[in-house]
Amino acid sequence: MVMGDIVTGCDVLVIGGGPGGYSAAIRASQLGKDVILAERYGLGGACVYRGCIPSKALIHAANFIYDIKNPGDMGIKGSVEFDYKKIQQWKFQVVKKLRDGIEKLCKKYGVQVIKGEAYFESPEKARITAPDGMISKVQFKNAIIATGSRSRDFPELPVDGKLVIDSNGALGLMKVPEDMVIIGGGYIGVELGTMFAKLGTKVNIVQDSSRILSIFDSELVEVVSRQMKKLGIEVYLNAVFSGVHDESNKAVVAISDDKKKETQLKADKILVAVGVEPNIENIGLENTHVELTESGFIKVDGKQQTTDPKIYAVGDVTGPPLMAHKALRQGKVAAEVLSGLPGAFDNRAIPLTVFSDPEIAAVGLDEESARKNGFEIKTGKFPFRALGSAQALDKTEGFVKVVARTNGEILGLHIVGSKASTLIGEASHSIEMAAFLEDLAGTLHPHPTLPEALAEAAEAALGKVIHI
Amino acid sequence: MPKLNMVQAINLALHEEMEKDPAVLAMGEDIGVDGGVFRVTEGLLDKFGSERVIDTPLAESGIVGCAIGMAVSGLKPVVEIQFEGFSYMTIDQLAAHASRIRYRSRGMYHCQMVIRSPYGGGVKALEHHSEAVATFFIHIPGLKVVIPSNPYDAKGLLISSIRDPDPVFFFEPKKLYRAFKEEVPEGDYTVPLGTGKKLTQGDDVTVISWGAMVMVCQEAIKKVTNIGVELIDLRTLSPLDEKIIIDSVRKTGRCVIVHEEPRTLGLGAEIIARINEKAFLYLEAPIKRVTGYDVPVPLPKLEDLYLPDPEKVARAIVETASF
Amino acid sequence: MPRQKILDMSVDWLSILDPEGNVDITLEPALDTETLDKFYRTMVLTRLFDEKAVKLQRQGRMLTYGSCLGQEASQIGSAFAMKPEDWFFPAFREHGVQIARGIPMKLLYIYWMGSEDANMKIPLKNFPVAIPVSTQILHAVGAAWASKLQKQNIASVVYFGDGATSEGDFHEGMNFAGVFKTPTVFICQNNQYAISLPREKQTASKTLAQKALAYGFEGIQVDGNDVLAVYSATKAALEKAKSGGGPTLIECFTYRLGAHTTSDDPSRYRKKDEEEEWRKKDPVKRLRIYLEKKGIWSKNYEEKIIKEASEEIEKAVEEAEAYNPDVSNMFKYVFAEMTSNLKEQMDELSGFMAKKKGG
Amino acid sequence: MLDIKFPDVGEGITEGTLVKWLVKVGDEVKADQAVAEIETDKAIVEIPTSKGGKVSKLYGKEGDTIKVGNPLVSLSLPGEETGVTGAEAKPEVKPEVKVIEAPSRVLAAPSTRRLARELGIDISKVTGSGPGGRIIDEDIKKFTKVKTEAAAEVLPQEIMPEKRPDEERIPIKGIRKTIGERMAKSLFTAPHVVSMDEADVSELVSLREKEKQAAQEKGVKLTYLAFIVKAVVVALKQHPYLNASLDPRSNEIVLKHYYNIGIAVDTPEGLMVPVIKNADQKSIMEIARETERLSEEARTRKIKLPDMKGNTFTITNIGSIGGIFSTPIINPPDVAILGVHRIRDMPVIVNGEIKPRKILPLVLSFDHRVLDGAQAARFMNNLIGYLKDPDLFLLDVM
Repeated sequence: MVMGDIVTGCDVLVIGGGPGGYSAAIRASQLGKDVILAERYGLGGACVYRGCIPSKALIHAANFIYDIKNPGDMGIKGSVEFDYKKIQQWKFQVVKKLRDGIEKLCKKYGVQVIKGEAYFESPEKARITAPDGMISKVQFKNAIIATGSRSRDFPELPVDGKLVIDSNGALGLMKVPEDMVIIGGGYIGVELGTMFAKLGTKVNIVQDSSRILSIFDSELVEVVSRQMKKLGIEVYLNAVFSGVHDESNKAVVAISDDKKKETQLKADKILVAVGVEPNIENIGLENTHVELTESGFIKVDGKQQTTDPKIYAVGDVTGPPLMAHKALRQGKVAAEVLSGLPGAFDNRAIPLTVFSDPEIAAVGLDEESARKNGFEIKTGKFPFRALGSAQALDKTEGFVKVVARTNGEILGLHIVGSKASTLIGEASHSIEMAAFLEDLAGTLHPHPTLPEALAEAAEAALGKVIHI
Repeated sequence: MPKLNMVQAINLALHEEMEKDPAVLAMGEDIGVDGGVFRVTEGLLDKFGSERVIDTPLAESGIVGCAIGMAVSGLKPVVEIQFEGFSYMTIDQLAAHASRIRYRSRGMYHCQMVIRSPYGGGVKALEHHSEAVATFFIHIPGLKVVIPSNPYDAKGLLISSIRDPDPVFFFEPKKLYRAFKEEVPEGDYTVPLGTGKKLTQGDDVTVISWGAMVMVCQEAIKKVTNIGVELIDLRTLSPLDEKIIIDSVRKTGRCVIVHEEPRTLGLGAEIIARINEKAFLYLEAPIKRVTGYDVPVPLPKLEDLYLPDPEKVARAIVETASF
Repeated sequence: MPRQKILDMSVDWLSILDPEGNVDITLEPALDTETLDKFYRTMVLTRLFDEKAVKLQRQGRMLTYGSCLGQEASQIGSAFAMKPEDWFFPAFREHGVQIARGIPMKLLYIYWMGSEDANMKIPLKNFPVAIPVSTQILHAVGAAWASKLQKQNIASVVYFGDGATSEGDFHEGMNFAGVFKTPTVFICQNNQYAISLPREKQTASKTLAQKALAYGFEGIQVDGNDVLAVYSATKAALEKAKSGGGPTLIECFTYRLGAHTTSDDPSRYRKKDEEEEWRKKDPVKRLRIYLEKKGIWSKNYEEKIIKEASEEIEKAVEEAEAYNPDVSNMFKYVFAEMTSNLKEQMDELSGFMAKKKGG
Repeated sequence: MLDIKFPDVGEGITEGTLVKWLVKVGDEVKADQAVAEIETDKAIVEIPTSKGGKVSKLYGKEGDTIKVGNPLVSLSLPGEETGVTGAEAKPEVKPEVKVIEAPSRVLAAPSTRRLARELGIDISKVTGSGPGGRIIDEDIKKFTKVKTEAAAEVLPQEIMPEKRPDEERIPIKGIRKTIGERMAKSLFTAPHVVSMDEADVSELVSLREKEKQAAQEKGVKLTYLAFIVKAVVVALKQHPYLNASLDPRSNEIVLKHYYNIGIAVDTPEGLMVPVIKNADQKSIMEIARETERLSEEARTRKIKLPDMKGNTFTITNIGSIGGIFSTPIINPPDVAILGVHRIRDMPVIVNGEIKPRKILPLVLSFDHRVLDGAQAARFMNNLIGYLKDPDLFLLDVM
């Protein structure tokens, strides 16, 4: 007449189906483990639904439109119109294909996916509550927490999904807003601000500190700031939100800068992009021995183990840098370690990218932090305008900058310019392989292509560059 | 080869056997449209239709009684009784008729049928949903009683039970329904009835158990160091595999029996009797039983204290070994 | 004399308060404001008690639980027709009757959180919950029969579902009640489902009520979501029973809005629009409209009831969760005198627990 | 609730005396604050608490000896007094908290780092030979060899004579290694005492001559050893302390009511000791057959591990090769071992006259922690009595 609670046994319970989660689940299953993956919403997590993929798709569309409208003086005249709803549908198709792809992979490798919210009842047992309320109990030998992160709320401007939206909301808009105020000058604010500006929106960015994209080398950000001005984006630095009221059919945002100067900004939409916080609430951590770092992320060691010997944690929930590629790698490491293999997340370098215009990409230490770490360094800088291919592609803004120790060991590579996000791959590989300036300079890059700039920058640092 | 849990293994056995033999049919409460309250009969209705997968009215005696009529007319019904707590209503038809039709008709008629039922405690359920009633049925001559402790045996034993010409009560330990997965081959294989299985080798203490308690014993053995434990899973409670018990006890001279059924007249008592008859001189310690108590299974707040657990079994093994 | 018809019987349908709250004044029972307020307050309390139990289960603070959502009228209507001294035999879903009969909610929560100790303090004439389907029917007939033999002016009322009418015990109980004209009222809450089996697959009979005719007494089918109809029918049946008129079968035609239990998934066997149809016939909503017309119900009346009910429920849950059963209860209530074998096993267990705690 | 234990302070220290409590019940302590002073045989050590919290209990008083691993202080963790609402109180689980180390910067490619992990080497200790100190695979492999030699260097120079051409070096491994270890452990833990005697086995010799042929037909090589095993077992039944072992953990002498006799067998790899289980229930023929089988299996390395376990008393027959007496080392967990030597013709005075008699030298090594000389001697006299006229103990065996 009634079932009672039947406990399902498994080797590994993975909580969260984002990049960290699904890579851990599939890898563990490949290594012969009986894996259950619990995901609240959809496989692929924030990355596939409201992060990397949808934003890059829309940014690509916006760039495409902008480039046609501004062909430069190459003798090409273009005019373009677009149906933003159809672009959104195309974007959703991209998202759907990727999610279905991950679902097929899970099925192929025998990962049992349960839709629902997981909650630790003890260090060996968890409860998964499905959307319709049905509860299933899971007993596990190991668990991997991959619950990721969510956008941090801005107390003065609670997200209501109509006027005040977060990045997820912004990516889902069906109509390009006329006026948009963005609170927060981080990579989300800059990327989405640039995108909407290219689609015709009047964008104002409000940053409470003295610089936007503060984690990057200021020289890089300089180039992007110049281009943003050209796109008509107003950036208010050391500015703080002080209020909003309605006026006719638009909202008016009041901000004040450090000199108490008040400014009024019109806005159909206010995008709040003030950072992210880890999803560590109501998953029952208090019933386990998992401890957090001071900044509230889950404490893990190089093998992704938490302070609870049975439980691992991967991805954004373990702290910055909050990058999908870090999560993917950590997922595999966790799966290998708990299967007894000698995995470890010991990467020397994690590349960071901003899909602004032009793009920024960086890996390793910049000048400032290299010096702070006590290294004597030498640097080399090579501007794209001195590169044949850049000229041929009519994309000459930006430069490559290399930071190396005096003995030539490369500490950091920083790029701002066209396709920077693609060039950083080689830079990351160099640092990972502990390459020296000679190695990079000595590598033949096909001519004429943008990666040549990397070798040129290395030669500049060695004092033997010829093209500048 | 796929890894299956016990629910999936039994489901596979039903699908394959019904595919192979059109005379086999499944009947019981909520087994068709709902696929069974534990989803054990999932997918049968779509594949074999409502003539061979029958959602019956709510009447245990009625179901078993009709199944007897079907069995003697050449069909091979596999009846599901939703919970062992409701099996008492089947005792009249099983004890008075199904188990002795071959005997009464001197072989003219026989009753080839299987009664399946989820069994035993440990799932924090309501009254009548965590009982262990095997003794009632072991006592019925002419009725076989079978209980698997893992998915592989579950499939093999169920197929043997369905093909066995005499009635078989097939208990499924619900605590193990999804507890773990193991390799379960597709296609035809059987585990013979009436044979126990030695899970571990050891010369110091023989531990005899079945159903959900096998896992408890395996946990207990981990807690016990430097004692060679020989764990036997009976798999079939009636007819009893005497040989495997006697051989082992003759070797070790010490024996612990673990079952969740109440202590008095549990199968443990019968096993001790047989050992006394056939291996008395080999005994070096009194045989110890770790069982449910002689009380109705309490509701969940006290259920865990009622059931044998690894700690109780480990203590019993150590006491017997150092007698 | 050729073939001729020798038996011609019929079954009535009774409905007084329709889903929109309009009442048939010819059948409207004369109930004072205080009684109607008691009806409504208890039905709301039952629904909130029930919803709280399901919520507790979803948080892992309650074991598997069978909701009585949608059956408040057939339970409270019949309960208030009974006298305290009448026998009440529940199945396992009659939380509304238990609350109406004054059983403290704390005890109900203690039972459904997994301890039989709750039954120690439940007032007499309220038999403990019976899980095996239909078995309690025979007990009710026996109790009524005893009261008849002892010349007591009390009746017994037994509750069961449509599924129970297929069990042997139902037919044997009805037959005994008919033969010995026992003062028994059989309340069949036909909520259309026995887990996944719809009522039309449970029996070929057009109604369940007509089964009483086969055993020589009256059966009536009542709109189970109409508290007035259920009350009237039960009251009449009890009066007949206590005046020697014998048993009656009342089929309350209602609907199990929730799942069979918290481990059941109704979407596997019934459509959402069927549930929507029955939600329109909600027993609490129609009584509210009726009370509003009579000027009893108002917005803050509703808020007051809900506030009081919620507080009472929170207190009951708190006390229930604090309750820890005594291990010896497992052994004390098997026999009147504890046997030596049981004493031995109790000592064995407490010895084991002491050693385990000592580590 | 968290117990702070007396941590393992190293150098094999197992206990210490509690000199002074540095906190009292109710004190609020921060993580790593010292809570007690304990004197071990190395030094007076201050023991810190690993976690902050309120001291709720002190285990033991000043002057008590406290074993490593036992609880010293129990703390109630912050936020715990307020008690946790919700159904079950937080389950009282001993937290095994792991320390988290920060990743270090190392000049090596991912594949090299993985190789280091596979070989269990801390890569940060390896010096790279690549450009600018970059670590390459060879550095890792070389590091493993260096590590073992480095350990060797620790020995002072003069013990390690330089290698001489006329010396052949055979590494100690396999069975040789285990025998060495077992013998060293046994000798250095059990105070060995040896008592020697001789038995006149003339009767036994003639009995064996008579039975030898009959046994041969049954395919059994009837050795004296089989008779001796039987005699020993019968003697052991009267002297249980020789058929026992000492349980160091519980400090108890364990008398064994079963008789598994180990037989020392010389094999190419070295000494091995197969065990004849329940020798008291076996006939002399069975003992002979089993001894032969086990010795053969031992020599050909086919013997199964269980057949080398469970001995309660051991007999070593090395003497048959040579030597009059020896001092055999006890085969753990036994407490005694009987050395049997070659039977020789010796002149013996039998009621005043010199007679040629067959004399069997016997040596008993025993663990003086369990046995005294007197008990050993009484056992030897019994045994010698049986060997002197076999029908005495054969009767017992029928």
